[in-house]
Amino acid sequence: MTMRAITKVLVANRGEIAVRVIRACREQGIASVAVFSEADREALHVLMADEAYPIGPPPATESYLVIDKLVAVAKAAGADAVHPGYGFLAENAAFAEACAAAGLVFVGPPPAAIRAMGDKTAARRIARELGVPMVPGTLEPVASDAEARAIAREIGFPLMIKAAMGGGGKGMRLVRQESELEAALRMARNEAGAAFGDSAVYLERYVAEPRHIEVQILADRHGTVLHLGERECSIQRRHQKLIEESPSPVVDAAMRARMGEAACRIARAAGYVNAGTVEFLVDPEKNFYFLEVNTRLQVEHPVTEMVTGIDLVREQLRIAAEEPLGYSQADIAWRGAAIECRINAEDPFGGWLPSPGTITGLRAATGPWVREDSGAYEGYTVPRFYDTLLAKLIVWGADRGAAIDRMTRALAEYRIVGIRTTIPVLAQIVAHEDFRAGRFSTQFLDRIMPALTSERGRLRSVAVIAAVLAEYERLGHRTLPEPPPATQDAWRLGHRRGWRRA
Amino acid sequence: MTMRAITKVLVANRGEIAVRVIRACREQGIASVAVFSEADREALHVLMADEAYPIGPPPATESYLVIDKLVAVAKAAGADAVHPGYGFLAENAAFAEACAAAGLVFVGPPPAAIRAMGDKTAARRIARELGVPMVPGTLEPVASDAEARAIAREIGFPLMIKAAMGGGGKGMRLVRQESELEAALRMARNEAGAAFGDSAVYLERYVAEPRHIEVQILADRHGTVLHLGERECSIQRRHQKLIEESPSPVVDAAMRARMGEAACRIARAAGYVNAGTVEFLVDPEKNFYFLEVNTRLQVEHPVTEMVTGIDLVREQLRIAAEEPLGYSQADIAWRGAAIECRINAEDPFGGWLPSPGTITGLRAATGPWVREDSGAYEGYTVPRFYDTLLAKLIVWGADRGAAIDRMTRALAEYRIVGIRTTIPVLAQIVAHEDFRAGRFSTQFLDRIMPALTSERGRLRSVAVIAAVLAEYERLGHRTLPEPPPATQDAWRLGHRRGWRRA
Amino acid sequence: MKFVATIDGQAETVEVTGDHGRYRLTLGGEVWEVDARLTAQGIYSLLIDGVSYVADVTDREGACVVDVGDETYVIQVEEATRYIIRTKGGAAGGHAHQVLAAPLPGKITHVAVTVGDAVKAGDTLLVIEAMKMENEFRAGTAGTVAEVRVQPGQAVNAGDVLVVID
Amino acid sequence: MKFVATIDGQAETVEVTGDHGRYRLTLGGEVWEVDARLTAQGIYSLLIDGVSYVADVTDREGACVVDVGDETYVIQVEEATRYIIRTKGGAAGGHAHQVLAAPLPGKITHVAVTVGDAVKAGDTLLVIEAMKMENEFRAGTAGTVAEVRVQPGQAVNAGDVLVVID
Repeated sequence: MTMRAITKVLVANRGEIAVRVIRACREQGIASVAVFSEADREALHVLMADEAYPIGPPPATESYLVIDKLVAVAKAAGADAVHPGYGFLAENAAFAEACAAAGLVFVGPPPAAIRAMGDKTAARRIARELGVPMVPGTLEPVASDAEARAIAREIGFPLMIKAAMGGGGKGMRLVRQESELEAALRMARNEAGAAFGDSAVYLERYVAEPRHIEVQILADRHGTVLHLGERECSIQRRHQKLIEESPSPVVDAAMRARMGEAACRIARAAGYVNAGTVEFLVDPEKNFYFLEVNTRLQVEHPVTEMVTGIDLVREQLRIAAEEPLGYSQADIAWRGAAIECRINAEDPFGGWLPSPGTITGLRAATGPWVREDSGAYEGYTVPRFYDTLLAKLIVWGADRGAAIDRMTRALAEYRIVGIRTTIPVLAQIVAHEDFRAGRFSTQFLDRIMPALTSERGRLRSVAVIAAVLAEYERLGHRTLPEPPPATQDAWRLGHRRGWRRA
Repeated sequence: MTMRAITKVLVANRGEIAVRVIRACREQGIASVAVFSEADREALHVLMADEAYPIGPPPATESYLVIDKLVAVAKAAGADAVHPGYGFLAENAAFAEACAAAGLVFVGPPPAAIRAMGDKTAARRIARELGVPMVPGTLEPVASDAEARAIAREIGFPLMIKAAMGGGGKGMRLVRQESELEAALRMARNEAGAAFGDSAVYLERYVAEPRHIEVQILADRHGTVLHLGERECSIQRRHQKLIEESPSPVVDAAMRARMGEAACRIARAAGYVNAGTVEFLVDPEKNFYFLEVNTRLQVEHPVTEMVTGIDLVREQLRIAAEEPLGYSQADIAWRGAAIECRINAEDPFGGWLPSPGTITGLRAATGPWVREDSGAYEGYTVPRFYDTLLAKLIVWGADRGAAIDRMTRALAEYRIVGIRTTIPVLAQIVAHEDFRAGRFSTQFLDRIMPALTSERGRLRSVAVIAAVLAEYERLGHRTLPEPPPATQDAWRLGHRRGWRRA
Repeated sequence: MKFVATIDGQAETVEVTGDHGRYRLTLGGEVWEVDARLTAQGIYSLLIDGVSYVADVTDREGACVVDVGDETYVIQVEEATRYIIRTKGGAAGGHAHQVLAAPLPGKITHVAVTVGDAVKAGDTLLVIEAMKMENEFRAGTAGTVAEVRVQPGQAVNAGDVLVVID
Repeated sequence: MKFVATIDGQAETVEVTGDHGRYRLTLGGEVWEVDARLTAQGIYSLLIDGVSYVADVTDREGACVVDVGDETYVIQVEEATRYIIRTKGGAAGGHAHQVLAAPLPGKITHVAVTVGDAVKAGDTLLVIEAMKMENEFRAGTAGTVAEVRVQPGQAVNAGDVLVVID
């Protein structure tokens, strides 16, 4: 069935997603070529690939974002295809064109579709033409601060600044009042430039208490366009997703069909091919509004894989090889519920500050229905140059409650020593009654953080109390009751997380 | 719905299955109590349980097989239920009775059902009454060597000796001619006694080139008896399973229904409750013959879990709590294919000799659809007193081919240093064309081992050649060609397993 | 009996009364009623307002290492008199400088203040870019900028002093 | 040029001829045509009968550690003359004892021979129980049992001498 053989893939990325692509290649008998900056010589994707080549200094703008270097390495290594992962050049039409010009299959949509959909403002114009509902805002990037100020007054505050070429929450800023506009524009542009090599941003009206729900699509070169259902991605901090799940607790079969149909309509209009994601805002009344299209694999693709049984990276490679999907919308079935937690090198109770450094201890969660997609290992030093995502912990359960219980167990097993990670806050979110009830919006985490932080403060006080009582006892106040005889022989692990609380 | 609350479970086992049960407990908010012999103070199940208590010296006959100690610890710790795992006392009716007498819920079938089915000779009598086809042999244990010889002459050689109270291949011996009978009886009885605390054995005619296929059943206390399809367990060494999968490559929907119906009929006749397995031999013409019932969770239960989405340990606990299953046979659906590989501390190319010792390095396989159920960790010392199973590597794929490709990838990622394991032979079996084609019987591994071993011998010769050439070069014969310029910057991992072979 | 517990560089006074497992501690202006029990070597079971905590207390080079929940804290505990002698008056004796040190390695992308500026609590001092994040750092208290030791584009290591406020 | 490679206690003579990446080696009575190439520091690419092997050769305390396929071998390589001098005649010079040492720790459950018994290759000598397995050990060559150092029930450590056959 293969129309265009793919035998060796250059993975133009790093971290867990590079590892994910390398694994998919290996499972299909395809050789993999890794690239690495000077900061990544010991990264896991380098250790796992069949071949690995250096591409320059640590800053991404001098390595992972340099199109010429990547194409040159692909050609020199004899690769016949390039997988861009997510981030970096994944939504860069010029990169897709450069690959095609060099005779390399780009594992992603055609450059025209990337241009039409990847540029958020252009995608909004298409959605408007198709009559898909969307949030008011600019249909073009804003050129100057002055123009931005004028448009902002029209839209009204609060509003959102978003990166035109971006995704993953980078270059996104909420602006509550006009006085914040200039600083927010500067930071959004800086982040967008560093992350995507393009600092263009646009403005959009802010919707209060929305959910962020997105639809996975797959389209082959033979006219088949399918959707694989939705992902709920409302648990965010700094506009970046932290926990995702599928299905969404608020989407039923009818709504899934409507959102899926809208997503496929947009994909067809843009001549879309390969895997993509159509993002929607959903308001408390369950109305959905088109937001943007991500013309690539998403970080959170595993939750869709777990409920549909479809290997999205495998499908990406098959589609790129010009194979037909070979199944139809009616063949897509959903089973159970899947949740993904992002384990980032960040200090959740220290203002989410990045936490680069050496991982001196790592024990991952394993066991039934627990999946770990990781770019980290014990002894690995997390460099300060790239994003904070270390690993994704994914669980599946027969229903949402079972998946939450399993995630609670898995987070309790997962231990990373040496750097701060999001694990403690993930454990607290998953244990939160509103999370279990499915009552949340994208504001959820910001709203509950003060309470979570004060709970952490209480834990700190408990630690001080324990330390003081130990010293009190050491000084001769040996008045603590003896252990009872029944448990004298018992050995208890004091490091348990979460669920032991009475 | 719960009729009898279970809040704290004593896990009367060790190793990966104890860890499996502890995880299931934690996911349901049930506290777990581990027990450990003097050799197991640092075992993973001890580190993971909520509480852990010592139960005596290393030999299982002085610790894990001592009913009084286990019941006393369960009572002292305030447990309200006992999960026996597999092996040890899992199929011991006296243990189930002792638990009941102490007011503890035994997570398994009622003592009468264990007696009726767990005793292989009694089970054979029931199956005969129900008209389920079976292999000719004794319906009672053989008392003396003299009696055995007389019966053996009746059955004819070759024949099988099997442990009456056993399972898992322990106490099983093939006898090709009468002169081997006495020694084989002695070793089978020793193994059976050590493994199950009962050295009774029986004789059965030997079936040539059979497949070992078993059916998983679930029965609640409210009259519901279901089957969850079959597991193919024909890849064995020393009559012990090494690789299992579900579905079997030779079982279609009609045959699955027939085998499932026979299994449920036997379970109903015995008043069976909880999870159990009905084992069959299947001949090359796809006729199936009843072999025995295992009145417990099987080592290989995960492959059934992966294709059905049903958490068998969770169901065991629910059934023990007298909850109804809440679904019917029509609700059981199978998706894709799952394979399990047993990673044992054995030297497959050194006569399968056990390989106890310290694991100095361990990197488990992870990523999409890879599950690891393990009792080992880096730094763990495998004691010499218990069976060799360290971990189970389980994968799921959309079809059998995808599962095999994924297992190949996962075995290549899995690395254990410090002791010998079955990983190298597993990798070779999974790569074998007959395995991929589904062409095998329980004799498969014995038949291909000589070829696999000679391939290993070749690897050893290649190692000697590489070492000699390195020394040759060191001594001044620097005649090896320089690395070519194109790959000069490349970094390659020389430790790749399996698939890199040209 | 009074102790001083030092955690993350902050010294806190803790007063303990009670015995036989029932204690009253004063800490951070709050009173804590604690039921404590040593369940095994170094493992304390604490009941506070009906909530059960298990704390694992070990000694490392004279400091207490406390594992509780999923966190590990390193805490220096001293009898209060001894602490006061050692520090010659304790933390209260020093002059109230506010020093912003880099909490992580990264690159300065923006400096919002110059020497002599008056700042109030919450004002942005500078921005460090690390791991593709722009991280803003703000003044903790009001004061006057005494030193600015970095400029935009400069790479900094964790611990480098960036800004001093008097 | 002749070498002696010692692996798992067994010494094998290896003869090498050829250069510039094309070699002929004689090893264990077989002739191997090898195309060898050093692709990076210590990493050899070998082509043998069209099959490609990647071997990683490193030095550890004077011995070669070779990683190939999924196996690691520790091999002592010496130029043949030097080996003969060091061993004063090499392996062939010794008397042909056959010593059964315990390859793993366990418990002796059965001893099938006594001193003076004549055994032939393949005869069972004894059984060691370890990890719930009964592991039979057999005579490698014919001979007479000279020593039996263990009895049933006895625990043994890896390396303990169990039986000596003359």
